[in-house]
Amino acid sequence: MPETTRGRPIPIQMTVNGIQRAADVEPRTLLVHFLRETLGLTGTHVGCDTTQCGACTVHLDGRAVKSCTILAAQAQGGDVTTIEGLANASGLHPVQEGFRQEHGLQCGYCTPGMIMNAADLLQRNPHPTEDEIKHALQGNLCRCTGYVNIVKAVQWAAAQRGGGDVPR
Amino acid sequence: MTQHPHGTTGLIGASVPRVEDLALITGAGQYVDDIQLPGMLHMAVVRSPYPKARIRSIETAAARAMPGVAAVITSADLEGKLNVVAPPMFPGMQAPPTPALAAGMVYAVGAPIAAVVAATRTLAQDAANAVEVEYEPLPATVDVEVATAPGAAPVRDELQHNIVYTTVREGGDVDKAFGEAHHITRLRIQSPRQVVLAMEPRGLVAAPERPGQGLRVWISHQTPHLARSELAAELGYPEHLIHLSAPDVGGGFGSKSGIYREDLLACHLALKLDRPVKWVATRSEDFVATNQGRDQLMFSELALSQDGTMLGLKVKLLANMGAYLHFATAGPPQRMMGMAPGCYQIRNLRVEVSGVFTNTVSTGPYRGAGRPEAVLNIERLADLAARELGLDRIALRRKNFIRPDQFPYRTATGVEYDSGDYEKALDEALRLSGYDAMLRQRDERRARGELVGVGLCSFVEPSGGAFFESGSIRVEPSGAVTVLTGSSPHGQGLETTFAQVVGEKLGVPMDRISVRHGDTVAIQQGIGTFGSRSAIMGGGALVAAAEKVIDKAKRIAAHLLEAATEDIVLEDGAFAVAGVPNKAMTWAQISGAAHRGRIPADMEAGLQESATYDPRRESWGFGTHVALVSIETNTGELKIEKLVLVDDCGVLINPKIVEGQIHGGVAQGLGEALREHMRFDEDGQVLTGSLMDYAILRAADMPPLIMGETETPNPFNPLGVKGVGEAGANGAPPAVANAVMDALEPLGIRHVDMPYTAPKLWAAIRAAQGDQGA
Amino acid sequence: MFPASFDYHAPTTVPEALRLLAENGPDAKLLAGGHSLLPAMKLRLLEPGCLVDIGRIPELRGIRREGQTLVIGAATLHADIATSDVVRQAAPGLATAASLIGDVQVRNRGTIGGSAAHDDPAADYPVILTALDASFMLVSSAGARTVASGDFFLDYFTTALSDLEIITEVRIPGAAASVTSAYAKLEHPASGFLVVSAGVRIERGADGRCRTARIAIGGLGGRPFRATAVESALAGHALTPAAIAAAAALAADGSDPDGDAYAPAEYRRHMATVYVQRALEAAL
Amino acid sequence: MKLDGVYTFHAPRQLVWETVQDPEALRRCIPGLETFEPTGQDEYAATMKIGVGSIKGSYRAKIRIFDLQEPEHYKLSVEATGTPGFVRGEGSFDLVADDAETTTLRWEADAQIGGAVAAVGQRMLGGVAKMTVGQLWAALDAQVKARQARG
Repeated sequence: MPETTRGRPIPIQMTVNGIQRAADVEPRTLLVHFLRETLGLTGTHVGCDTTQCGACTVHLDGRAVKSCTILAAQAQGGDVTTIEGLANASGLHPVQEGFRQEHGLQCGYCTPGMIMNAADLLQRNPHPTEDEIKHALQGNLCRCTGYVNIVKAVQWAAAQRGGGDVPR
Repeated sequence: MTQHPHGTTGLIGASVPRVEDLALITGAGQYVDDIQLPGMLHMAVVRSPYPKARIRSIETAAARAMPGVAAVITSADLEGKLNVVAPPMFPGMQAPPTPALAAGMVYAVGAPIAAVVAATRTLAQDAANAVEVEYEPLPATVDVEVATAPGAAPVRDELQHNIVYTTVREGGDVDKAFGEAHHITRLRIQSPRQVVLAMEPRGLVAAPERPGQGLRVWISHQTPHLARSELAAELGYPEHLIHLSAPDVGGGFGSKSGIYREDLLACHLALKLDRPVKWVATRSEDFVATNQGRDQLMFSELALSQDGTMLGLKVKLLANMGAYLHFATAGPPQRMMGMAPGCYQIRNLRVEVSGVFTNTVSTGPYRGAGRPEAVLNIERLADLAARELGLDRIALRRKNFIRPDQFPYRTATGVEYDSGDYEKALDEALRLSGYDAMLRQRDERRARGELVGVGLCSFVEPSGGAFFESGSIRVEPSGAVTVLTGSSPHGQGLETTFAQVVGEKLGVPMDRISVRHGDTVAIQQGIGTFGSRSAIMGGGALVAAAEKVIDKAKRIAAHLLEAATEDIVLEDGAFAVAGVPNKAMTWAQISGAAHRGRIPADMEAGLQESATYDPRRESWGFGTHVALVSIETNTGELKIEKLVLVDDCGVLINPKIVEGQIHGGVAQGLGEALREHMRFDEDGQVLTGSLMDYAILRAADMPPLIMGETETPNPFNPLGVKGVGEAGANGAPPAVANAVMDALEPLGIRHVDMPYTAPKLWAAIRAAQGDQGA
Repeated sequence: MFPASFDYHAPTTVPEALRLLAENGPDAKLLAGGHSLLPAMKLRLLEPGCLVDIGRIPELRGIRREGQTLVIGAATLHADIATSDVVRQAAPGLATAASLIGDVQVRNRGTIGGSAAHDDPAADYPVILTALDASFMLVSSAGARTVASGDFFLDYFTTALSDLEIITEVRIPGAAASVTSAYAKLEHPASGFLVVSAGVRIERGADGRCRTARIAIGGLGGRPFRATAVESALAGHALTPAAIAAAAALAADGSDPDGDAYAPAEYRRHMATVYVQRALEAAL
Repeated sequence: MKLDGVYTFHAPRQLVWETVQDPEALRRCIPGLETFEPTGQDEYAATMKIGVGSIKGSYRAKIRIFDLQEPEHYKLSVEATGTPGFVRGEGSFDLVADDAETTTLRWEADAQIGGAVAAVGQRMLGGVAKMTVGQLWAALDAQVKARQARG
């Protein structure tokens, strides 16, 4: 492949928060930048460059992933949920509400990633123990809260679920 | 029972959920990087990988030729302009200006050498990578003792020596005290350098307004008004033509104060190109481009009598400031001047503080900003003194505590502590921790060969006091209230806390109050948020503004009710003639009148009052933290089994928010105690330059916290509050340090500096076992 | 941070992927989950001109048993390995290792083949797969070959995989009731990578004694270190706590680790003994 | 980062000396070398891929040989710069003739590594450096043997 055409844009399409989105992007475009810059969904944040902090966590095909370490092209045809798509018409997701009730956030920068990861946890494990919550949050760094109230926020959300279904 | 001199709404003291949260939990926050403007360019910075080098050449042609590149600038384009200038805080301070782009020489890893602006972030980074710089690396100076040794090579060419400044303060008769001492406890202690690591890296967007109408700046910052003043001076641009605001700010912890080189570059390029320019640090950049914290080397001597009375204290402190001074770089070590004696009556004091240049990343205020170092120093000394004299460490502390009846207490060097009851906090911490039982368990476990330790730390936490703060309250015609504060929160929840304060004072429900901040046009002159100051200072200003608004409202009510102003009372959010509650007037009615001319003839229209607050003294919060730790002999792994925190920050406005501040401070403090350490090798190369090597605590690392409080209202503050944002970072690390040293005492280990990583403790244990002939 | 420019292809079959590799030459790299490759590319440690994304090839995913062999598709996610009942039963040490990689989000993207091919000296799979005597099915246009883990992991970031090959499967022998395995890891507090780790595989005889032991240690060099001294000490012996402790004490014998700023060589050597013991205890 | 080591060649010292001083042999030995041009007396400009296995970056390098004391001592410096950072080092090499057919090379080097490589690669820089040096000696040994074979 001649150097001059290297990296030419390719078409991608995916479902983001329930809406079909399509665009031509450079292959090197990371999913987080596609979401933030192409789609204007700036609730997903970038906090590091070594796949450590988790501020960029979104759901891709039902799993929590770090969107800074995925090419937009790899999400081709996928189903993405970002923090903007977590609440629905009937209100906040229980994890969002838990963060508010338990003072689970301060500056709010890590919060969308935390919430997305915690929501993923409760999907897999509706009644996690405190240790399971802490372990599940290992890939999300917070510098403000000391995690104490984040854990409580997840517990709050788990408690709302009662039966273990996924109430919205 | 504590008297709360407040209103009747019950808002003060209530853990109401934060009004900030809804936007932030739904992804609707607006941080700097979320700002997109038409025609916006992106800046990338070429940085030195060398701690010290001569720049032989910079080749920018390839970068300039790349598609989408709007400009590439080097120091040659700046003609000596565009320097960060640290204020000369102390007489004789050496403060050479920091050029925005290195001119000929670089003195620290990360020093900017060229700035590139291009149509996208990607193109800017590609172009920055295409700039070729040829260096002549030179030997770097990393260590403060090396830098201050006679004949040391200057860290920067223009320096005569490597001392930024030296200040000395002495009180009493130190030589006499040491001459008469029964025992002198000596300690050399290093506080590890820490990376501030706000989750949102630094960044800004600079956009020219319409021609001649100025510069618009959105910047992730703690002190917008100060930022504008400094920016104006360093850009050479009229202050009144800069409209600067801090949008949502993703944490600061001291690092987002002052102006940095990239800020000047982005503004300069925006003006030069007449296009908006955005720069947001990558995490890697943030590791070398943002002030770091701590890194103070302390040499102390504590003179004691046989019974443990602290007679005198000498502290010599070398603070590593890095190669380049920013706005507040010089400040933190000065905390030792006021805090060296901690909670104790020590009548003979000598403190010498030197700031030292090295070829490392700049330091500056970081959560605590000199307080944690001072607390660590005196609290390690107290434990060592007790150990060396064979005294109980609690008894030794009690014996020397400043007593409640001595407040306001003036230290030997003339600093005034306003109020406190240190024994009360100590007693509460001992009670909550089950201290005696804990000691018994420790001894039992020790007898089984375990390494177990109990440690504590009693500390003072001065806050507020520096600069003033402003507040403004505007009652809108509808009776809704707009509050403008000069404080500039970035996670502290001040929109909530201040709404509680104003709501309480005015008797207005919180949902009728909005708190605005962080904008140099919308907000009257103010200072910002740092040093645990906002509840004290911003809160104080708002109380004063509320009083003015209430006074005016009373005069309007008196006018409308045809009564005497003195007879008007504000009750349950309505104004009435005392004893005639059925004819009460609401805020809406009063404000409607104020805005529609139904006011006394000699009165100005409107219902808006501003105030500033400057107590001209600091508030001295305090507390005691107790830690129980165990160390696995075979691996050196440290476990904090229990951490008890008793903090006294006076009246609590929102206990849940206060608790959150303590949690956060503790997490950062434990980071310092357990693992956070920004390291450079002997050549000055960064050893921990990313989150791959620099470890902060994760969720599973937090030990169980047992929280307690005592409440000693601040007699000098209208809300009775003291600062609390730094308490956890001040008290927890020395408590853990003392506990670790207690655990290692059976091995004969006297002192190990933080952080207590497993390999470090394992090596210490190994060495001690070797010494003991194991 | 962004990678340098590259071309991107997403084949849906192995032959198509092999053709793309051959067409694009040494400048092409395989992309699976991308959790080793993309971080390195973002930092510009790597600037391949072409990525061949094998994440859309269904046959590369999945976990199955072929008799006493556990077969794992190369593009199978860490998370799926960690939670697979088949893996937990057949090779519990592998499930443990997978569950200790990175964090939830990383495990939801990273793949066993990608991690093995990257061969980071601080990654978990090389250690446990060496202990399990796993082998790799490597396919190229010239055909397929099977390489044992001992011949696959060669040195820092260096494997037997050629530029024109794809790992299709990881095959783990001996999924029998008499065989058990375990993995124990000392994590770096920042990166989550291993400082030292130990993977053990124990095959017991009918008498309950250890028939054979295979022990690999991570963190002692550029490739997993086979603790042959421990293996010999255990073979043929009853697995009493005392025997395990005595054998584990030999873990670092013959190793020559490099220290780093966090963990000096001596510490690594000692931790090798500690973590081998822990892994052995966990296996029993 | 300080490194040192010893390598034994089964060849006479003079032959080892001639090999290490031969630009062509050097070109064949330095791992990852792509271009190698003399720029002056004992000075060379090179482009090279530095790294190991799958992690390699492109660097522009200057190589200089100096302090020559035939046949027993020389120094070599490398300054390599690339997008991922820089590698800069200086090595000192002493050749000792153990006997007529055996030569011991004692070396010590001081290397500085900076930039992204150093920022994320601390955990393995030491090991990788050792591995690279090992590759260098192995290649040099082959060159020595080739020269020996040529007579």
